[in-house]
Amino acid sequence: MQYDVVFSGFGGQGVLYAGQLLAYAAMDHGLHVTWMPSYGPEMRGGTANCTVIVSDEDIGSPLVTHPTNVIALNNPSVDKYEPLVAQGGLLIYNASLTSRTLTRPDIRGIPIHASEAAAELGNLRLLNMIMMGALLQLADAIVPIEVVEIALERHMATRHAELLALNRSALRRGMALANFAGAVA
Amino acid sequence: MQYDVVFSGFGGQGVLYAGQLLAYAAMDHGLHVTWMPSYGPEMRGGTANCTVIVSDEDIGSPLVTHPTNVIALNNPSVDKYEPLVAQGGLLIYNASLTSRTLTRPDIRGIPIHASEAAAELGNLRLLNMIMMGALLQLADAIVPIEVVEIALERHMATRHAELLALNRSALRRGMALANFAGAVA
Amino acid sequence: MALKGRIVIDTERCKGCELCASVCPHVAIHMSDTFNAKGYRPAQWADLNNECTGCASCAVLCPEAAIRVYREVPARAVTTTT
Amino acid sequence: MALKGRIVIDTERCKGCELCASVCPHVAIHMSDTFNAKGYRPAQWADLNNECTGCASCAVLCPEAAIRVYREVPARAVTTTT
Amino acid sequence: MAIELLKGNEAIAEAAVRAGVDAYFGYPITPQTELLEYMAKRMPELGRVFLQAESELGAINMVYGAACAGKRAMTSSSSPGVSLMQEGLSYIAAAEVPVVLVDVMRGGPGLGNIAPSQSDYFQMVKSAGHGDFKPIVLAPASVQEAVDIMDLAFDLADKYRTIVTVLLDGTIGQMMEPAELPPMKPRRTAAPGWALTGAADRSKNMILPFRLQVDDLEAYNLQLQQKLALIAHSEVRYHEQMVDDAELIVVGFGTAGRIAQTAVRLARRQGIKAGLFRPITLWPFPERRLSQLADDARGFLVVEMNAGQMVEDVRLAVGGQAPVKFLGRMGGSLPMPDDILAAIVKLDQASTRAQPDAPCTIEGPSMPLKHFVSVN
Amino acid sequence: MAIELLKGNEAIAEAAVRAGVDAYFGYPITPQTELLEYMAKRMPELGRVFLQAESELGAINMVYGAACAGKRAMTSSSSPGVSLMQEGLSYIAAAEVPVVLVDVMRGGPGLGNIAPSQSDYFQMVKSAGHGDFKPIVLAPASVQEAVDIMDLAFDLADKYRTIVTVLLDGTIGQMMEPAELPPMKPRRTAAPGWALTGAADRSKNMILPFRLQVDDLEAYNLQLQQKLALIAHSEVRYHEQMVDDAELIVVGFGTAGRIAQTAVRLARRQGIKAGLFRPITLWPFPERRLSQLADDARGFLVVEMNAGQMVEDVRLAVGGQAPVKFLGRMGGSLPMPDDILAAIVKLDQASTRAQPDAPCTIEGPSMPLKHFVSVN
Amino acid sequence: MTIESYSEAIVADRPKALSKTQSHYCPGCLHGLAHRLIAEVLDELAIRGTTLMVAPVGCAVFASNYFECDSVVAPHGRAPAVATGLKRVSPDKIVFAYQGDGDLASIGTAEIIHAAARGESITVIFINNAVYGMTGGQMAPTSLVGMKTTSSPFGRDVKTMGSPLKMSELIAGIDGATFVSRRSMHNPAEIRKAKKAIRRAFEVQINHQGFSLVELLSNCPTNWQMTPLESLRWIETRMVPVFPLGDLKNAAANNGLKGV
Amino acid sequence: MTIESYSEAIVADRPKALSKTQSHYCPGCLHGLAHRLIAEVLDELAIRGTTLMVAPVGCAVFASNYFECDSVVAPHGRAPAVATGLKRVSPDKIVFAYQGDGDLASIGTAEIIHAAARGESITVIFINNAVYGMTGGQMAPTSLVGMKTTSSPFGRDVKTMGSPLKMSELIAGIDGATFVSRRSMHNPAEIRKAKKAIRRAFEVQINHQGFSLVELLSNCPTNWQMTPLESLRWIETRMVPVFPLGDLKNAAANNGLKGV
Ligand SMILES: Cc1ncc(C[n+]2csc(CCOP(=O)(O)OP(=O)(O)O)c2C)c(N)n1
Ligand SMILES: Cc1ncc(C[n+]2csc(CCOP(=O)(O)OP(=O)(O)O)c2C)c(N)n1
Ligand code: SF4
Ligand code: SF4
Ligand code: SF4
Ligand code: SF4
Ligand code: SF4
Ligand code: SF4
Ligand SMILES: [Mg+2]
Ligand SMILES: [Mg+2]
Repeated sequence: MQYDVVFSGFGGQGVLYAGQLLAYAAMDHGLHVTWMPSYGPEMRGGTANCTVIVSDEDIGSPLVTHPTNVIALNNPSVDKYEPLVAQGGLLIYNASLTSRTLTRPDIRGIPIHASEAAAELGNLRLLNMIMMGALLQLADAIVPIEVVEIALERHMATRHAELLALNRSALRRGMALANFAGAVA
Repeated sequence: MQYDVVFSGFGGQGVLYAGQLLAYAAMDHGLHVTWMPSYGPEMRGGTANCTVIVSDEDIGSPLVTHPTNVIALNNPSVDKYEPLVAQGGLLIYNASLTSRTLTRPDIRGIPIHASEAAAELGNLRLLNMIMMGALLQLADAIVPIEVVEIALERHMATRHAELLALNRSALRRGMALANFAGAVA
Repeated sequence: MALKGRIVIDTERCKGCELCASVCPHVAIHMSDTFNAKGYRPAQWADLNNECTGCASCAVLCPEAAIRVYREVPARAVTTTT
Repeated sequence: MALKGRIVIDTERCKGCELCASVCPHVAIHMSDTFNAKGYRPAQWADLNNECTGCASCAVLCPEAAIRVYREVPARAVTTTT
Repeated sequence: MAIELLKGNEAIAEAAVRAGVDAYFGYPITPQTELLEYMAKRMPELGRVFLQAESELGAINMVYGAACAGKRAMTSSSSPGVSLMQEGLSYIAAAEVPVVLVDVMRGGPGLGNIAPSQSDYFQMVKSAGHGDFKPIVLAPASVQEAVDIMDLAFDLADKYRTIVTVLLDGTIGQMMEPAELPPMKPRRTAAPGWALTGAADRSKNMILPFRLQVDDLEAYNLQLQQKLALIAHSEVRYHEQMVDDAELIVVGFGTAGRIAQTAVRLARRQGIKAGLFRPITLWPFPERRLSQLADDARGFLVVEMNAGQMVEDVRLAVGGQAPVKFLGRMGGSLPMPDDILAAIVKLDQASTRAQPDAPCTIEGPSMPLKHFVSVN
Repeated sequence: MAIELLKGNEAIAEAAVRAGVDAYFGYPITPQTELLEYMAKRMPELGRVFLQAESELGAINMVYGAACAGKRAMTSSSSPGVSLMQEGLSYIAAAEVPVVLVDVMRGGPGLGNIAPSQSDYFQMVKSAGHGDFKPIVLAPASVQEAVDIMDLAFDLADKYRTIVTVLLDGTIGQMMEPAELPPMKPRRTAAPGWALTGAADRSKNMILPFRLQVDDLEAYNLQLQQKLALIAHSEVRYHEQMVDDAELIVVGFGTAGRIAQTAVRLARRQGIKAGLFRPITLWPFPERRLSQLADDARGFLVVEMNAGQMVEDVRLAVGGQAPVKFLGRMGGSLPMPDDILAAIVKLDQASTRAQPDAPCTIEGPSMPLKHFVSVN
Repeated sequence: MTIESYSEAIVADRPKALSKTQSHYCPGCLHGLAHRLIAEVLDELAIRGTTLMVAPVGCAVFASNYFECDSVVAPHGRAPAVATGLKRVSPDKIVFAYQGDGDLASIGTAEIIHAAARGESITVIFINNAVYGMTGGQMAPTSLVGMKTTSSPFGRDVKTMGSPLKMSELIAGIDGATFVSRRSMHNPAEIRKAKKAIRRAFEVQINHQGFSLVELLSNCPTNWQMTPLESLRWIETRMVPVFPLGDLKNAAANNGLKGV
Repeated sequence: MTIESYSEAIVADRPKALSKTQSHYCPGCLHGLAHRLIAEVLDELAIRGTTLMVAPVGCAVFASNYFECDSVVAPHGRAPAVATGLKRVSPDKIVFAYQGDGDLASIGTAEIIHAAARGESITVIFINNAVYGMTGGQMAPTSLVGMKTTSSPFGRDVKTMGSPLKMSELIAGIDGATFVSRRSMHNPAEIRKAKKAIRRAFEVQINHQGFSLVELLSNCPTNWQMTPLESLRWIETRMVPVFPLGDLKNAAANNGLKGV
């Protein structure tokens, strides 16, 4: 089985980092994985994004035309990806920074007030972890949250206990928010 | 029918000029002709040469591996071309500047004391015209001497009566010398 | 009293670099709390003390050419021509 | 009296450029009338008046490094060492 | 060594380091720059040479110089930069010194864009400069393969005293994938006999990328062609999957090849007997193997991220035995598995061995005209 | 106009002048230099632009600039210099401005030598730079044809807003032959609408050799490919002789083609039904006509002054219908009529249509090893 | 009786030669400012309609979008050659090239030096931000000693990477160069001088006085990893001492032909 | 009693670092002389066996045949880059590049300037004969004003072709250059000074003091269409006034590290 996830947002919102975390977790979990960023500082401005593909066999294309799962951290990302998500796909978006609701009926659109939640947790930079938590909740077959937590510790610069704890809370908070939002949606 | 002639000598001995003269004459005579120099100042020193091909049909290669007629104005040219002349071919060489006799029995080797003859005519630069005269005498089917004389006047910078006269004498002198040498050889 | 001035900032063009604000001798420019369409917090003219002289320093420094500066001029000549 | 010198010209290497001849203060170099194998008229040392001092100007100017210059030196030191 | 999640460009750089590269010279250009930046940090740490050249012309000629000294030297660049290296590459080929070049292709022509592309296949495989020569061209399709290929690249370069180009596109350069790095090789200490190391105790070495005499240059070229023939005989590499019973063979290199693999799997699931043939050496091209496959195959589909380049080599190899169709995307677009699958299905329906030329038009999705922006 | 005895390089220059070239930019390199020197004298006399650039990089970019102004601009060079022009050529192709390049090839690779060669066929026909583009490549075989081709070159360049390369070798460049020059054309006065002439009374013109967005660049490339397809459809040119009843077709371009003509005549005198096919446009390659000829021919012999380049295009065109053999000389050697004749005879004996693959090895005379000088 | 009455005048505004298009430059990037100064000069000299721009490869590669004049994009570093080609066949047009420091001082060294040496009648605006902006902050020939960039992660080391290259001084030393000036954009006063220099450079071309070049010290907040404001301070305190400001050559003026 | 007795010493001879091979240079061409001076210096400094030469494309393309040291031929103009590559991986070797004026001052401008800017530890011998010798006498950037060449048949016109480019002055202005000297070879006295400069240049490299370059005013009797003797007079009377002789930079000496 193959899962694909696009993380999209402003540069600085940590989308590349979130994607890498997922990639590490998948790798640790014994799966095939690719992480592919939009690249090149020759393109200034606009959104940054990355595509993570997780699979139990060799991965062909590291990019997808119609992603199954999209995490959109800002309004432009919602604008860009809403039309692209695969039918029946998942679009989790940061409702705190999105001015509109979705229009496509054939996808699962999940609003998460992630910026606010991050602010509540005391650090806006936790935004990406909150959204990651939401993803794990809603597309949970990708990898178990425990694997992601271990990956956080092993591969990312989050070995310090406080940081790790914060990130973990963010993941859990994301899961909880998603659980709620998913139920509503 | 196709004739080929190689003119070879030191730079400055007028080999390229002589070849061009023959080419003009052939052209005026309604024949196909190509003139091909050894080229490139990237090769300093050594001999200069050119190949003239005259034909009554389109000319393919402007170069020949084994020339039928060779005019060699100096010793290095004799060294270079004696082994290359086609069987039965003609090698007219400037005996004034050649230290040896030919060794191949299967070609017509004609020594002309051309530098001396040029000196006698009062101008060493007539050397090439003397050799040209010899060529016309010995391979006369190429073009009649009259056509060459007209070409001299028409195309080369020899329109002045004195110059023209001098060149003509040189041509005639070459023919005479060749006639004699050819008879001896 | 110095001549009075005012500026108009094209807030959609503004990228919130804060250079204009930094250079205004009268602290007449502040950064907005809200975002423009491009996601930047644009500069706002807030000449609270009515001190803007139309010196144009802000405009001279603005990399986006987003500021127009007006300055009072004695009007007599103007009235005669138009 | 100045120290005496002499030169040896590698005539096969010489290209007959005449530079050595032009620079010799004693006109001790002349161009040959005959040609070498490469077709050049080489320089010849012809120190008719026995004036060559081994100043080496000719050699210094020779583009072909075709000139070797000998010069007399007081021999005593030499005799003691060899 | 452990499996790590590695970014293509950086993994290539580290693999070169472990293969014993002595000197890196380069000039920034997207999407290759991470390679240079990695070297900028890593090489000085190891006491090896890193130098940012004034240009790609400078870089290739510095590499030429360092290689002449018998050192393992490399550079990397992307399409426009590689165009600037053509004269230098031709000199290096003529001088027969070993050099490794990593070319992370981007969209062209001109400044094009920085998106992944394979539009410089011809530039590397047919004409990496003036004159009759060919670099060995290796085309990895994953980060792991790129890592493995670096060691091979240096070895082949040394073995044949030739240029080895590692040709990839921005996808592989920018992607992260799990991969395992090889252990650090000890650096070569003795210089080869031909290298410029000073003529103190031996007769002088001369590295001369010319032969002014016609006969000499012909002899030299014949000898060069013999070397190339030897390489063509000994160094062909490719990857194939499910070709044994395949009726339709999909051919693609690098990124296009790995994407095609997904499409081939999808086709198999639909019951179409498709197989994947992915050349790893683009030169020498695996023509013999392809020609064998053509004995049985009903059709070939060549997938490239260009307007159709390697397809010519496939056609030459297949030699008219079966139809060879082409699917291409340009300008940075990737040919997606679904597109390839559709083409496979179409080919499956159209082609029979009896009628190798049955009409079957396969083209890259043509762009809606609204996207089109004319030059002015 | 009268027939004159003209030197190839100078005749080309004068023909360009008469075709209305507005500006020439170039850099000296043998065996092309007479062209530049002729222009140095002629262009200022006529009040037109001549400029010796600081390098071939400079030259090609000056040509780019002048062409952007809507002027007829040209440059000329030889193999190493053309390698240096590859980036510029790719930009020009992307910018779609008309430019004429004369490439008088010499022996390679590297510095090689200055003798005649055809070893840059691939460089011009397959990859004149990075990215998917192709210049129109015209290959004259005589001074007269070179003269005639110059006018055509400028017209085609303008018509398609493309690069037109006139590809020849030192033989034709250096040779004198009788030829007739065309009359002087009036120079174009009105600039085309896309040209940079100042945006005083119209909206601005932008010449942009890039499209950063993937979709845009793909759309752009598709449009470029459409243009190339149109050229391929409309502008094929070739010369053939005695092909109507020919069983064996000798294929060669430029000098090799004209020499082959002599060999074909010799073969006919021996009763061998040989014919000559000489492509004049190397791109677009006359593949359709060759493919037609392959319907009846028993075999093809490709003669080139290189290690075998155009032979690939011949093989692609013939598509396995008949054997395609190759005779090549390198390093400045010319394939002589006798050598070609011998190959024709061999092919005549070996090849039957029934057995297209009957063994028949034809090679350039291999050099005695004593001529061989190793790199160091 | 005197009646005091005031009206309002516009004393600063977006110049006409500048397009309406929103720039892609990072916030605070002075490329935009340099564009505005050039556009103001084009307006003031009324030459927009006869001006042809050669844009570089670098962050200013989109400059064509921002100027209301005809333009072409040159290969990286080759703008002076492209400008030469344009100008030679369009002597009645005003041709200017816009180049970054990687473009002009590194890959394009030969082209700029020879354009100057020929006294090519073009104007070059040279944006020196001591770094390769577009490709993500690599070292440029003008990077300062010790400066950390993505390709000099331990700082620019004079021993292996040399000292900053002062292109304007080099070019001023070439006979063919008529006007060479280095200015900065770090505060309004300097910006006003920079504009004067740009104006003078174009006047040199208009008056057929030869080659003119203005180097503008600029910033790259993104790759310098500074706020825009910090970047201006950095220009002033770090760059200006290495790249002294002023007219390095004003030959035509010296010839008494025309002053600034 | 004093006995006067003399013996003979060799005071000038063909240096050992020069090969026995006959040169291909035209009669009177000073390339051969420059070769000899370099070879003498290699002998005197005893560095022949550790010296690597980078030969140019130009009339000196065969230089490999004439020196008894290891060598490689660089593409036209790129000798400084090739030398850089060699030197960086062979810091214990002496690397020198030999370049003509077309090579160094025209096509290779960027490479020489950046080698100097990096303070590359190499030595460059720059043969300025004001013309492209090998390709048959085209104009070089160093051709004199009014000089007729095959590519400036009406004489070099400053207006369209610019003035002679003074590369040594340019390079001396670059921080990375340690020793830059221009000398001539038109008479024995100047030749002796030229040799001193060459020696100093190699010493700079030996002492790890940075980049060194010696420009030698040279001739091209063939393309100047003069006798060798006339060509020396032409150097003296025409070239020297345009290209003044002397040490243009001697930074290491200024630093008190080592004098000439
Ligand atoms: C031949 C070539 N080499 C490299 C590049 C990649 N490249 C694009 S812009 C650039 C440098 C930009 O730096 P600079 O000129 O200083 O402009 P800035 O972005 O700083 O304004 C480089 C190296 C290219 N496009 N082409
Ligand atoms: C890329 C390239 N362009 C042009 C040439 C042709 N070429 C060979 S040598 C030379 C110039 C030689 O002049 P210079 O450097 O002054 O050396 P000289 O022969 O005068 O000593 C040129 C243009 C070449 N070989 N390669
Ligand atoms: S015009 Fe001057 S005073 Fe007014 S806001 Fe701008 S900087 Fe401040
Ligand atoms: S300077 Fe311009 S862009 Fe920057 S904050 Fe002020 S108005 Fe906005
Ligand atoms: S050494 Fe001096 S004096 Fe003797 S021949 Fe030479 S130049 Fe003349
Ligand atoms: S200087 Fe040398 S080459 Fe010239 S004539 Fe004298 S010995 Fe011969
Ligand atoms: S990267 Fe630097 S130079 Fe480029 S736009 Fe951003 S700030 Fe400006
Ligand atoms: S052409 Fe000139 S530079 Fe070359 S060898 Fe002859 S004289 Fe010397
Ligand atoms: Mg910059
Ligand atoms: Mg020269």
